Amino acid sequence: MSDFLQMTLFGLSNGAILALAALGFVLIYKATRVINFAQGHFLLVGAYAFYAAIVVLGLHWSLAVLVGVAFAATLGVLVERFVLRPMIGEEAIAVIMVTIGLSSVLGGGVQLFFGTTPRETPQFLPSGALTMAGATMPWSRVAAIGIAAAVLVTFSIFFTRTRHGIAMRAVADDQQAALTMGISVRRVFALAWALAAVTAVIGGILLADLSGVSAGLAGFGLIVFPVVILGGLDSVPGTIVGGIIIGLLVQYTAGYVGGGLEQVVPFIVLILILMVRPYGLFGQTRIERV
Amino acid sequence: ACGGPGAEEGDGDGPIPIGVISDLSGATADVGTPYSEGIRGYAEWLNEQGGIDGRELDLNLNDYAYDVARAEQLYSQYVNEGVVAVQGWGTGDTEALRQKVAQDELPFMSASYAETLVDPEESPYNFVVAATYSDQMRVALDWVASDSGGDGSVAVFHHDSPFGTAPVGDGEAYIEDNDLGLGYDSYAMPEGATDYVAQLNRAESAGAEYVVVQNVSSPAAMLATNIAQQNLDMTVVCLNWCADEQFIDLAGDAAEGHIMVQPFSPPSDPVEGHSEPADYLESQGESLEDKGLHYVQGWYTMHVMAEGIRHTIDSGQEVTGSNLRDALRSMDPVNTGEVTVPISFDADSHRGMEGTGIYQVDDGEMTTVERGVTP
Amino acid sequence: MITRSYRHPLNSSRLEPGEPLLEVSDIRLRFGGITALDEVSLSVRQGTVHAVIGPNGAGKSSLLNCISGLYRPQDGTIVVHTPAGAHDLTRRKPHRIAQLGVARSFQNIELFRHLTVLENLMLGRHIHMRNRLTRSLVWFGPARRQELAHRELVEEVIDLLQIQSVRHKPVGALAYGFQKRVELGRALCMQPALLLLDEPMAGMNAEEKEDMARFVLDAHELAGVTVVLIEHDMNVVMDISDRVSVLDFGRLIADGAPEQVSTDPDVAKAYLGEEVQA
Amino acid sequence: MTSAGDSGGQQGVLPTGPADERDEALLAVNNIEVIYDEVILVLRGMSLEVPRGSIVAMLGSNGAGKSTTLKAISGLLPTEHGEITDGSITFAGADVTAMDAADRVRKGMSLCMEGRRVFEHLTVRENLVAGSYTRGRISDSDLDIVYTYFPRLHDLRGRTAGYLSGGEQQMLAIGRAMMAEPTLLMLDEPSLGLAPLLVQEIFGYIARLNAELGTTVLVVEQNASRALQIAHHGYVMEQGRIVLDGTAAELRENPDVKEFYLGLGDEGGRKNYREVKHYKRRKRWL
Amino acid sequence: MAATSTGIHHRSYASELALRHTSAEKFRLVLVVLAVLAIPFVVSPYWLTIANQIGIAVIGAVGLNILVGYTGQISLGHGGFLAVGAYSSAILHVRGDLPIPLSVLLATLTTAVIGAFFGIPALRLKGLYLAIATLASQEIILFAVRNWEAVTGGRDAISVPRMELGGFVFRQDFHWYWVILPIAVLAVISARNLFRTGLGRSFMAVRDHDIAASAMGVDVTRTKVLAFAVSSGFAGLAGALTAHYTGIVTWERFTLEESILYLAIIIVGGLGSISGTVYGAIFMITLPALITRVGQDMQGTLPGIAEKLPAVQVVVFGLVIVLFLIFEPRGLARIWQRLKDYVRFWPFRY
Ligand SMILES: Nc1ncnc2c1ncn2[C@@H]1O[C@H](COP(=O)(O)OP(=O)(O)OP(=O)(O)O)[C@@H](O)[C@H]1O
Ligand SMILES: Nc1ncnc2c1ncn2[C@@H]1O[C@H](COP(=O)(O)OP(=O)(O)OP(=O)(O)O)[C@@H](O)[C@H]1O
Ligand SMILES: [Mg+2]
Ligand SMILES: [Mg+2]
Repeated sequence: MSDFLQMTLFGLSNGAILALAALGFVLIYKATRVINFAQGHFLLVGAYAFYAAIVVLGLHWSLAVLVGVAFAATLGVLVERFVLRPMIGEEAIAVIMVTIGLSSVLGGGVQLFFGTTPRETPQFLPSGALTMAGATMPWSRVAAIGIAAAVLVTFSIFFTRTRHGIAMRAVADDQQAALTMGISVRRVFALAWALAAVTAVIGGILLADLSGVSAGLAGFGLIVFPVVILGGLDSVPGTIVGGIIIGLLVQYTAGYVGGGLEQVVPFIVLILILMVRPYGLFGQTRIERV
Repeated sequence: ACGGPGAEEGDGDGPIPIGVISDLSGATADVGTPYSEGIRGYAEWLNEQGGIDGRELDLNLNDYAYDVARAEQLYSQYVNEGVVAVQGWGTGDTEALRQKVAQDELPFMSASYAETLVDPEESPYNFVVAATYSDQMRVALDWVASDSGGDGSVAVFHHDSPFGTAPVGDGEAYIEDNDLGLGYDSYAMPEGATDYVAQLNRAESAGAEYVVVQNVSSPAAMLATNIAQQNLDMTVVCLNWCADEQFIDLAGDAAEGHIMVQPFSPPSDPVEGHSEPADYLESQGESLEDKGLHYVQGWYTMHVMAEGIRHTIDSGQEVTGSNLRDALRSMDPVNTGEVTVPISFDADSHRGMEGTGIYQVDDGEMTTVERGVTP
Repeated sequence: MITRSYRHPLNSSRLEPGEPLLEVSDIRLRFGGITALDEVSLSVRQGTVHAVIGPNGAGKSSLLNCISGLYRPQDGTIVVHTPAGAHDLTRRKPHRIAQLGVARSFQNIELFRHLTVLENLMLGRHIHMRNRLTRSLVWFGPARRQELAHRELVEEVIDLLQIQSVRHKPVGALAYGFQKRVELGRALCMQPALLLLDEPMAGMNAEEKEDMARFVLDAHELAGVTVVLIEHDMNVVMDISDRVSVLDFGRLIADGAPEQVSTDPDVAKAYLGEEVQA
Repeated sequence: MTSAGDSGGQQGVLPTGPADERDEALLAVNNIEVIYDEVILVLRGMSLEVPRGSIVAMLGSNGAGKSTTLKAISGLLPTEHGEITDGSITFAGADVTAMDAADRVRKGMSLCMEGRRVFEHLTVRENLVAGSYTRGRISDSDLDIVYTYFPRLHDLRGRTAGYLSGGEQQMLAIGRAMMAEPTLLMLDEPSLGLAPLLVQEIFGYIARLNAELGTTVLVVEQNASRALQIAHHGYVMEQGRIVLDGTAAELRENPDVKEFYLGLGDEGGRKNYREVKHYKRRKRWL
Repeated sequence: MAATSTGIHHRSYASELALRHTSAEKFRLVLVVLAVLAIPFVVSPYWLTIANQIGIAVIGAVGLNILVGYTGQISLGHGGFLAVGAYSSAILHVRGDLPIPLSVLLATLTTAVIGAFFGIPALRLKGLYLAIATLASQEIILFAVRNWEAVTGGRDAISVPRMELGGFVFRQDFHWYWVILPIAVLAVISARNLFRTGLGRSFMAVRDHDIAASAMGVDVTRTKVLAFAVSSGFAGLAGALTAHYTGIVTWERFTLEESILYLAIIIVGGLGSISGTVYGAIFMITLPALITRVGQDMQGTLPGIAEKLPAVQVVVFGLVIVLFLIFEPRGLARIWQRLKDYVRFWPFRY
């Protein structure tokens, strides 16, 4: 029983971080209909920015978080301005390719500055562990759940309630028509990218706390795909549910079945669910009228 | 060799061309970089010393980003440039090039220590400079057997790849053949995981007290951290690619007390053989402590190759791939100043050594438990 | 009237004029809470131009979509008659319905945007072609012969619709009016037994409407194709249709000859308003 | 429908704005040349003036470049690989030729694009809110103006726009453009696909908007008889340039306009579609 | 686009259906053929390795373009299908003792069947949802390869003996060039053929508008599954050739990165363009090699840069792709087209 609880707790915390990482995809997709393959590298850059602020600049961790967030937001805006904007109106898949190129630039850039050696994590989340009913869970993971939940709820509200949220969705539907509404597609895009980069930094910082700062963080971007799709590409609540499902699924499979099956189980479940719900659990159906 | 047009053999008195395929930006760049720097450092140091019999080593060193197709391209380029030997890196590229190097008669050393490479029947031009993964596993199991008093249980946590699984089967066979009486299970470590708690739980339920890790440092460190956080009573035994300073740095306190099986002695345990790389690095304004043991590993791998070349020249032969192979097989064991046990090859076996060191993490340092242990 | 002769029959229905070709009985179609079609029944006879009119959102397009299998009505049957017998369409896949000779155009122009006019029209020939992978890969031989053979009918349609000049242009880059014509052409290339046209003249000026009306009438008069036509321009409807059905909020509120329907007070109220009849 | 029905009486009646204000050109397009994809020349020296407070109708056959003109005016060409290579556009005295599309809306130009283009996944209400983007925060009562003109939209306000019928979407598109409270409202074929009753309503509404709020309107329309009924001034466009212009009344009497755009025969009566000839006189003003 | 068809007049439908029309085009074709035949005699074995890798990439990428560019089904699973081809052919040849031509053929067919199976989600899924589902098939295939030890040998590589036909052993890239080139040419031509027939058109119809296609009588289900089968058939062929050409089959070669490389090839080359696929393969395979080359040259002149070089190379690689796509998102095929138009219409601009 304590094993089960143990796995559940870890599954939940992994799910929270997965959801947070997935949020970046969703933000960008929602506004720009682009899947950002560089999202994992945003995570990487964010983690290194935070690391640099703490270790190289010697800042207090709270300041370092601010520096990291500011850096990411700037990066997001710059990327939008110089890489994505010229691609407005192009085929989605060409845009995807640009983000793949971008990931290469970001990854190489990080290596240029920090080399290839993994770095120790600057510990800032509470150390120690929460023990209950025979299960132990580090406080840092508990904190991760809290932070992820707060960020996700904020964004859910943003999209359904605010004018800017609606504008973002309008742009996603029809950029030209949005322009004729005076909605600056550029500004919306810049906002989406900046926000996505910021969530990536938060995700990167949390992740770095759990697994260290190394080039490997970028790989996280791929693990997140099943989560994004399972929840529905454009649904913020979907990322939460998707994250938790996948997080738990991986833990249980690893714990009860093993044999490396946990690597494919998310994908198998993903396909099965998609066959029943082609737009994920919460994704919006594409409207096809003739 | 089938060098094709424009190929010039490394004969005469000119520099001796050697191709190096390194991972400097790919999936294993964290350890690939210092290893590659060690190779380069040795060559530069040797050339400063006047080379081999007045002839310099001309390294052509390139990054292949852990991409097999790129390795093939580079290899083909090296063949074209008339190299006499190649230093490779990973399991994938070493496997992919095995036939080609045999056909082109180019001795090939790599950092892939799989047991399949030591048999000259199968891989006539591959030379394994360290104790194979399987030998390291055997040493680790011997250690576990004695540490536990013969009734311990081992969980092997391995990378999910040919590299990771290379010693798994041999380990199991070894326990049986030698009646070590150890429990034995294996667990794949999925790429990109943020914890191994579920796998550890399973291992714990199976009664494992020892975790042998065949993986690189970052995941191994995460595993150690998980063990510490979960207050599990398990000892980690790292083989080769996680038996290094990075593991200690990353895992911090969680690394304390764990065991490492590592054929190359780390800078923190100075031996005579460390002085050459250390002095050289100092002259470059760097230090061996910073570079770590994989630098040493690269350095002495290149050293073995250079010794082979020296032997070829000394015996009045032209420096060609096949002559170099013969030299490597026939020369005296290479002494590495106690960095490793002496390294030697012969026509029946390209297993450079069997002995390896055992270290324990103590106060953030690798401290020597024993050197030159053989299974 | 100048008559033209055709080497290829554009009409594939073998029924006698006046026989019922399509019978829609009591179909009901709901989307969530909305009832798009409510017990609609109508019958289209071979050799007629049958207009369907009604206010926006009345369910006209939905009716067409039910006939061509794109929507599946919850209740009711839709039957197409061929000399071989009657076929219920409600449980058939769209492509199987197309194989029965039911061709259509769409309200918002649904052409294959990146293909040329010619390719779009050749796609109209799809149901008459045999497509084998190996033959296609080899090209020389049967595949090539088949392409050439079908090209002849396509060229005839191109002539009919006077779109020779844009044959090789990607349709996405064509002006709206041409696209409408291509869409009609694509349906004609199917050698339809029943031609469903969803607002073929929307967005055209008087002159272009005349052309389009001419094309539809050509297909109808010269080739005898049965046409179901949705159109908002009452002048067109009055002039070219033999029978008119009026839908309002998913219900059939009138069905009869054009003159009869245009004077129906319900129709005037729901649809025509105080439309001035010049 | 009640309020729109009232507007029926306004048809053909000239709006009542002060004459001098109307004479000043709110929008002037001077000799612009537009090229798509760097090779396709679509507008070849197109000029046009829209006096403040007036309704201007633009007629032209398919492919003449009417939509392109409107896109050029509202700055949408860059999104379609198009560019203005020559000429200029001034709005309210300022040169806007190179201005960003979104900024033009802020300046008071609003385009209701051809083919409805509603935001499919947004609800009707959210579409309207998106339309009011340039006005900042708005409250629900600000939507009422649209609801009074199009009561049907009120009933549909919670529905996903993509599932509306064609006519409903068209109403929504116009209502949405209204929400920006534009000085110049450009409509690209607003009657496309609408039932007669609605066409009548919409034109009545345009006339009313112009009369009541003083909104200047530039309308591209195929339904020439309707358009010329409410417009003060008209342009006829062929192959990328203006070939004819004049007051609405003048155009209504022009024999070519009569034949090609109003569908009237030589005797002035309406031709029967069944009797149109295969090979007709095809006159072009080129 | 509009400009491309001007100026050529045809007397028969047959002549119009030919792939090359003008004498200039035919002349260019002759030049290309001569160049391709001359390559192995003039370039170094290094470039010949690259040429062979390009040849194989062309085959696989043509397959992917059939699926993505022509049928509109985004796939991230191409690497998996290459793996199926490579493993099937290797296993059939090594364990089943089949002659290589037969094992390659069977591998092609096997991959087609498996591809069709993994294409089933495409019947329900669209766009990026499908893309991720195909990513799932990639992961599932590789998982199966790694764990189905009885058949695939598990995580270890399968070593494939050198190809021998009628006593002749294919040792060098020079020999392989003459194997790969004709197959690649055949692959390209048959793909071009496919798209001038009704079957190919139905693929494109499904891409542009599947609803309209079904109303035209196109069986969308069958077409999508067939597109997956054809596409994976090409992938299987490419994979099988890789197996015999490199003499080693390991799953590590067919990871997601491989899928992405293939996507990059068709996007950079031009979606829905067969010739673009060829340009794309040349570009994407040569680019890293070129960058390495330039890096090597710089190593001499700027010694300080040596350690930074790998990172710089990665950055440059990404940057080239980004800049390229920003400059011409419709790919190399489009650039080539523009160049041709420019020459044809020179000195008139429009
Ligand atoms: N796929 C669909 N999903 C949900 N509702 C739909 C769908 N298709 C049509 N409807 C609804 O069904 C009703 C009838 O729509 P339909 O398109 O048939 O109208 P129509 O008579 O063709 O109108 P118009 O003249 O404007 O084209 C509308 O209320 C519409 O919103
Ligand atoms: N994005 C584009 N790329 C290339 N050519 C285009 C583009 N948009 C329009 N064209 C071409 O420009 C010409 C004018 O098109 P436009 O849409 O402005 O015509 P229009 O007068 O609005 O016609 P309609 O009455 O059919 O709407 C057409 O020949 C069309 O093919
Ligand atoms: Mg309709
Ligand atoms: Mg238009």
